[in-house]
Amino acid sequence: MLEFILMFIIIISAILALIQKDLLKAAILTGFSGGAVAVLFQILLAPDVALTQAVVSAVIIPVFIALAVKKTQREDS
Amino acid sequence: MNELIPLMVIVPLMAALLISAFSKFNKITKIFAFVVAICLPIIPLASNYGLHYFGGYAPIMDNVTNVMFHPAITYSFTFLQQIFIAMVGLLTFLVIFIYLNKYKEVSGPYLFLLFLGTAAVTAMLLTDDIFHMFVFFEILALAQVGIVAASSIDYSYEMALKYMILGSIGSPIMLLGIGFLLALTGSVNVTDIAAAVHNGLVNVTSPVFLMSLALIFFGWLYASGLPPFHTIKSGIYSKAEPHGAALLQSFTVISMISIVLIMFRIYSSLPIFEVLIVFFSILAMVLGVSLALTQTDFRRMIGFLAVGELGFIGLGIGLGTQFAITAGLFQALNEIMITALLFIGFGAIVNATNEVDTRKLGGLLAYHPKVGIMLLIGGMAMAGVPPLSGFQSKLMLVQASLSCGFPELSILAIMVSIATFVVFIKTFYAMFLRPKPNDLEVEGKEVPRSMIFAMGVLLIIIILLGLFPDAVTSGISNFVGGIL
Amino acid sequence: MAYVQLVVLFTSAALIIIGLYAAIFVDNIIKKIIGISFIEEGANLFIVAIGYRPGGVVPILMPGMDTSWFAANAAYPLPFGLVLTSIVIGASTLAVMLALVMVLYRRYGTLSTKVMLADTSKQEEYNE
Amino acid sequence: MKLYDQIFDVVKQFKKLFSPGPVTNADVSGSITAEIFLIVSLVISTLLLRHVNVLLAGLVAFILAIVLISNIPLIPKFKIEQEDSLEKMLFYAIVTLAILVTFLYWGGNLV
Repeated sequence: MLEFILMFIIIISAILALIQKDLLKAAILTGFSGGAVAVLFQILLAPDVALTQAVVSAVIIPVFIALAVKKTQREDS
Repeated sequence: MNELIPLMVIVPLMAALLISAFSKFNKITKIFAFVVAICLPIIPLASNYGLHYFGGYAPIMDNVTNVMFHPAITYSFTFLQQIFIAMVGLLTFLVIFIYLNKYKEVSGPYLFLLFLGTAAVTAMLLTDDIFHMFVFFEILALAQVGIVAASSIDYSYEMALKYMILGSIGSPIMLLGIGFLLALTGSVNVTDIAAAVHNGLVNVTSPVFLMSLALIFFGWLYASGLPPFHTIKSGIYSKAEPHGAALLQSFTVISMISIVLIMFRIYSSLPIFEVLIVFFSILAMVLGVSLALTQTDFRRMIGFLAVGELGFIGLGIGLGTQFAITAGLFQALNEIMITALLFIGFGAIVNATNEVDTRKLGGLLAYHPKVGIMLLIGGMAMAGVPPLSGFQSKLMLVQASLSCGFPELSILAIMVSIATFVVFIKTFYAMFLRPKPNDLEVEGKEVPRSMIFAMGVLLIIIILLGLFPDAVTSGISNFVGGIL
Repeated sequence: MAYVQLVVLFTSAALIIIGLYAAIFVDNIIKKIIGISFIEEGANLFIVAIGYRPGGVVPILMPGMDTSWFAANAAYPLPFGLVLTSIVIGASTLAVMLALVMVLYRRYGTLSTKVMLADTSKQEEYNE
Repeated sequence: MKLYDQIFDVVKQFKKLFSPGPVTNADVSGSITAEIFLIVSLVISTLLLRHVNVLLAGLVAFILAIVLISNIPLIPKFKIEQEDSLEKMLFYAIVTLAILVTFLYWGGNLV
């Protein structure tokens, strides 16, 4: 059951990130999707990969994107 | 000594890290980079042929099925690897020599990128492990982007970003293909996968196997710059510094042949594999040369010519016989040198005139006769004029396609050679022979000695290989006989 | 094939298709890069799903485990090792792309791909 | 006379290809060479289809030759499609990927 919920979280947050007008929200939604993938890795018996993915994809990548957005512009015109 | 095999990758990698860490000591960095660059072509020539297992895990024999398994990342070093690694090492040495002579203050990150790229292509050639190859393929892409972005030419950042975005589509797709292979065979070692395919453990007609071919093939198209990636490849050549472009095209050629040899060992039982390679090679030749004919920026023109020449390599490998593959690999070796010569030579002209548009140039033969003559010979070698090395490999390719029963391909190859010749002579006329335009200033600007030295070295190798092709082709032919 | 694997494979396919869609149809460069990172994520997910074994255990040999039982029940660890490398490479690629975008934004003042990464010959008119 | 007029128009259209900047005769003759090279090489490469079916190869070559010759100048159209804007390159890359996957998955065993 958990994997179905995770699947919906991943796909819907990925789609929402791409249709968002505010780029900062898009960055946060990317983190959501990455974090859900990390949990999915844990279900797939790969705890080491899940740890790396949780750090990289749920924290580092959104922070990078948020920094880039801060240095450029926030609205998607 | 077999211990030298891993050193071929480790030496440039360590040099790259050390140089970027200690780049504030200008003098020491210069000397160190020079010494390492000299070592690069010498190590492969001094090393013995053989295999190297990382971590010392020797292959395990399964007594039930009589199949060997390779638990370690394996490096295999034969004549083919030796000659190509020595050639890239020589080219890296020449490029670093030019770079060190050109700038008083060396930039650590730039040298880091050059050495990193060399280490990556060396590992790609040596490795027998498909995922290891993928990792270095990604590192190579990063190094290429860095070399392009570090140049001072206008719009180089844009081109680097375009290359990177296309690359970040191409490489996950290739990773997916590797994943399909892993799912089918449970191994990432190419020898194991090839054994599983040839022993019938894998159903070669299953859609999953075909799908993995499609995905890895797409990654190969990106790596080698065949269509639809020919525009971006020629673009990054034209936006890099000339010596950087000379190295970039050698990276492209070597990643192309290393990936295609791995694909050939796995998929050679599928007839569609050869059809695909020949199809994309023809497309590359036709599009590359016909677009090169219409360019006015001469760096872009050589970029398109380099892509067109890649089609010849693909043609040789796609034909699939021993003679044809030998011809294709020999053509790859020639192309590395000839295109490097052309990039360095035209880069010298850019240095001396600050102009890249052929319409605004002219009459340079009186000012730079040495560069002009060397460029003329290099262009003739590229077009396949006897007795230069390009002629030998193209003749072999034409013979191979005739003996395989494809006379159309022979006609096409000859036509592409003639069109290459036309492109080159047109540009040579416009730049060197036609009267000098009044507003062009060429007085008082010298071509750097190091560039002329590098061109001379490459020219000597081109002429020697043209006169004695057997020195290389017999060894390559033995190697090809081993993988068929 | 366990249904967990099927769900994961569907997810990875969806991520890859979303990424390819974003690469063609989304104009904003940062969103395009986000979309491309989804392709990478989908490929990783696919490879991890290969190593999964239904009803298996985590492939870490704890003290006190029986070795032969462990070999029969543990998941296949090779794909996990590969994905670790691939995640890190993907993150570094993304960082370099975003850095290039930041530099280019200063020159063009917009994030639109049509302007920022147009044909080289047309770029002069957009350049501020 | 009609074909001659058409070729004359081709030369005029090549002038636009090189704008801005002066147009030299070497450039225009290079473009005409490219034009002829493109047509001839594409027609010759379709002859490779004779390994599938001789009749098909003749038919495709004939139709392709007529289409290409009646559509000259091809090179300006070609160049617009091969420019290095990211959108065009991405579009062609993904279309190639789609065709490769579709073709190999369903038709990989037919060759």
